[in-house]
Amino acid sequence: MKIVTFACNWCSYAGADLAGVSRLKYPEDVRIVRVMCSGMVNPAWILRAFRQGADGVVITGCHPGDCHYMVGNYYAKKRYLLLKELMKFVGFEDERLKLLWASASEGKKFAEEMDSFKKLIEQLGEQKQLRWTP
Amino acid sequence: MIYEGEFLKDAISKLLADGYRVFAPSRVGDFHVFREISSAEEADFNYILPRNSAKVAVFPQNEILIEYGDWIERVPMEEKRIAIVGVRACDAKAIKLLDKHFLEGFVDPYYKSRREKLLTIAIACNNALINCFCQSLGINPRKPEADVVVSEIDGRVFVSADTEIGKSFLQGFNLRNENEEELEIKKRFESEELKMREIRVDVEKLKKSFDSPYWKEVAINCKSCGVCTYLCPTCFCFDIYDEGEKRGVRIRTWDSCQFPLHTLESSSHNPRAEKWQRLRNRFYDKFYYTLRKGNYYCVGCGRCIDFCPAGIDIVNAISEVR
Amino acid sequence: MENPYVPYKAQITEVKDEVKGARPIKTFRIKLVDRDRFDYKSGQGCLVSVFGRGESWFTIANSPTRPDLEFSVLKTGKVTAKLHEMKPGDIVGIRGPLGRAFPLEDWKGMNIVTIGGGIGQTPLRSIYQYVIDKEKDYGDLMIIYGARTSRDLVYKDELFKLIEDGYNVQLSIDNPEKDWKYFVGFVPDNVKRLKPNPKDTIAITCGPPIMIKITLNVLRELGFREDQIYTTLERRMKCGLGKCGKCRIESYYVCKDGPVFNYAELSAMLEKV
Amino acid sequence: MNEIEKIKDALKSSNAEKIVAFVRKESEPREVLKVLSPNEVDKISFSPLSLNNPAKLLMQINGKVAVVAKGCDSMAIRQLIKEGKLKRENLFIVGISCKGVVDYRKLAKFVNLSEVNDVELNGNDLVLKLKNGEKRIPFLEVVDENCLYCGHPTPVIYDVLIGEPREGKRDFSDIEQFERLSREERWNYWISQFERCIRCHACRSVCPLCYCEECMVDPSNLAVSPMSTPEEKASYPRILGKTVNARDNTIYHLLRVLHHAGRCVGCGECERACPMELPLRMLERKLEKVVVEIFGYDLNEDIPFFSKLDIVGD
Repeated sequence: MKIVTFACNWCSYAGADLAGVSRLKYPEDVRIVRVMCSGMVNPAWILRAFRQGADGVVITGCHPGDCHYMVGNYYAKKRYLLLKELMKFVGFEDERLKLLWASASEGKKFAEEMDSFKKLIEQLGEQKQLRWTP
Repeated sequence: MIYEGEFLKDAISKLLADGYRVFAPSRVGDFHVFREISSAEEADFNYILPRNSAKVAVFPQNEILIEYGDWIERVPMEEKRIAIVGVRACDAKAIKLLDKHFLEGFVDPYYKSRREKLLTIAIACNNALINCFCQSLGINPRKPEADVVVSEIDGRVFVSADTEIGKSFLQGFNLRNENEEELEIKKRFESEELKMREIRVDVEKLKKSFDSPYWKEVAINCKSCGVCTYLCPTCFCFDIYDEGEKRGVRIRTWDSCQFPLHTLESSSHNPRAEKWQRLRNRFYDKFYYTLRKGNYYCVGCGRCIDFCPAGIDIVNAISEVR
Repeated sequence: MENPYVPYKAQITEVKDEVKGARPIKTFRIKLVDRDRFDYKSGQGCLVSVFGRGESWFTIANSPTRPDLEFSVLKTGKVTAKLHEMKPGDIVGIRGPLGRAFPLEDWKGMNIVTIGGGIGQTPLRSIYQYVIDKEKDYGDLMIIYGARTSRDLVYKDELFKLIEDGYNVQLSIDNPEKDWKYFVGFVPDNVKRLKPNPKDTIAITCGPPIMIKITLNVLRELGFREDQIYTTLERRMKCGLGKCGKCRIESYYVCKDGPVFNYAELSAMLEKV
Repeated sequence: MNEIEKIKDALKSSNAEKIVAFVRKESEPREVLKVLSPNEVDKISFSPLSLNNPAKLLMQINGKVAVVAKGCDSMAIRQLIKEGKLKRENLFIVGISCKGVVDYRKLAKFVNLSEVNDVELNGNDLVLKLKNGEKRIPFLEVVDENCLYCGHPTPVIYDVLIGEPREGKRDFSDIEQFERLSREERWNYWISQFERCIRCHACRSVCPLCYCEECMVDPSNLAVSPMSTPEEKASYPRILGKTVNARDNTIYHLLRVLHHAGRCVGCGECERACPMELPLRMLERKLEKVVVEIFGYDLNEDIPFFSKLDIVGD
């Protein structure tokens, strides 16, 4: 399983860090890409991740109202919803895309959510719909 | 010779049984596309011109040149024989022109591996489409240049073969010789011209009008998309790039001279940065530059006119050059 | 039949920093691994491939009379950035030699003037090395070369050595610098000042497009005929075999029918370059 | 005075330096957009074959332009004004209350196009003036499917309006019907459509809203300048290559459509341009449905969809 997580520098990355420091285990399949803000996560990257063989993609960001750049996570949510709806429409397994608000202090929540997301992805199995093969 | 029955369908069944990869027009919605088929039922010959050209069989839109890891691991080559069934005179001529490009000078081994095992079965045209203009380019739509030629005249199926590979393929079929009346019918059929558009190419005028503002006028509505080049049976430009950082494949894909990225250099210099330059390049490429190879690189299929979203018309543009 | 799309395996044996800074240039010495070096002529190029990044065209920077292959690479994009990270021992792919060379055989007995600017010195280096190695066959050699600043000059050490050895090397930089003993100004101005004699002389120029353009005018004022002036063109290239159509100018493919053109050929084209 | 004369009169009164309007092609019954000078105004034509959207052409022209715009065209012009790509004061818009346009490909099934001299809408019928005689076809049989869902048949922005204003509608019934299919059916449907795509990028190139110099789906960066650093060029993200297969094509179309959220004006140029006849408007309409139903945004609002921060969906 490969789960790509885009984590915002200010909240979620720190949250993931906290989970690590507190020795809370979260699945090692989760690969974190640190971004400055969830608002900069381009839907193209998400599709690219699926194309390159990711089984699940998580966008994590600060809770609404807490964004370091004021409104970045609102943009993130808009893009997420649009992409998710479109994916659903073309019949892609849209459960593989998840948006998670996690603050710097929510290491536990981060670990738990990742755990349950991984379980969900395992149920769905390998992502084959968009994976690129020559 | 005359065949009793549906020659094309029977030919496909035989080709598939002989282990050929068969490309034939197949129906999608309201139109036809050339694609690889796995049974004779998938093919449908109730068409005049498929949307895409038959070049997909010899020059696929993407193909792997090299598979690599740390170093080259495999160089795939086409091993099966290929057959194109139901090609029209224009597309058949286009394959001859592509041969010139890919097999003269450096020989393109990927193209060659498909081409040398290729069998083409063509159909003579009974009708022309609104934007057909092959006759004015010296192509006889009723006498295609192919290995096997099929003409359906008044319910009779005439089959003939001009090449060795075509003749040996026909040996597997039950054909009878034409009687004198039928020979006469066929002769008349082949000499009759179809009613279609005409293009007037004046090479001297083209040479003089290269810097004319005319081209800007023609291109004003051009969208710089790739419809004309991707549907064109003689366009051969391609791009090569690597997919996969540590392990992957070097791929060749079609490219279009209408895309601004086609010629963009890393230094940001772009020799054809403006769309009118690119469109002019395409027109001159078809009717002027390629003359040095001895041919116009246009076969008059009219696809670029039919499907240009901006309504740019190569026949008008070339005929009315000033 | 050999597949011209499949590169030879080659190894980098030496990397030399020519220019540092934001637009660095490095010279790579490359040796083929499984076979001897192929024959090539000055002016020809190779496609250097780095699997995973792609291929780029480079003109061979040394003369066929010298050992191995040398390429000078300006860091500009995906392939060159990766090449700049590479060290001696690393493996690259080489396809070549490709393209039309300078007709050096036809120039026997003639005087040679090379006029270069910036990284454009690369093909000219191959020529002057060749002419130096076969001194008896050629007349006088004049090397005119300039860059923006003294730090941007490539093959500095070699050129200074040539000056010491008494060759006619004329260097220039665009703006005055401390300790600069040579000409200050643009390359075409240097040509104007030096006034090479057009009689039995071949001028080869290579550099940024604007420099080539002005130099051509200067040379023609000095009395050079169009067929006495040679240049090399640069285009985006992919296949190097005259197939992919990217480097096409009219019916010429720069990779196959070029990169060397004489000015008479260029001015006969409709599309001005 | 008939419609075409009214259009000509309006254009003459505009004092514009250039006119963007339709001109009939000679060899086939098709109308193409042309840029004309004011004294060429008599060349123009307008009929149910005036399909294309002139908004993209307007962006290329400097100075005062008069343009003939249908409902959807005016939507595109308004959107481009909203996005700072066009200036209202440079435009003279002859708005036409549109009854729908013909689908050229559907028409070709009814009649040999080379026989057609002229077309005209008469009541519910399309009247074809043939070389010999006349032919009537129910307009509904040849109308562009996109027009059946038209939300803005009357121009939303104009200087002169020609024709009676018409009501638009908001109808997502086809989308809802498609949504009721199972996931597998939906996926199979779209894959069978996308595998046909040849990635000629016509859908992107004709879209009046796809005006970016640099496009996400291109494998390298068009917007390089001599000042771009080597690192910048080397690290340009390549989302998609040029490979054409059903999956890559899916990504391409999703990506393309996503950029039109809350912007798509519904002119249907993408679908019209597609040589492989992909149902591209369906994706755009789905997105419109999301924008309307989940975000409660209305295309007529002055604030662009993405700038509106008080709406974030559920």
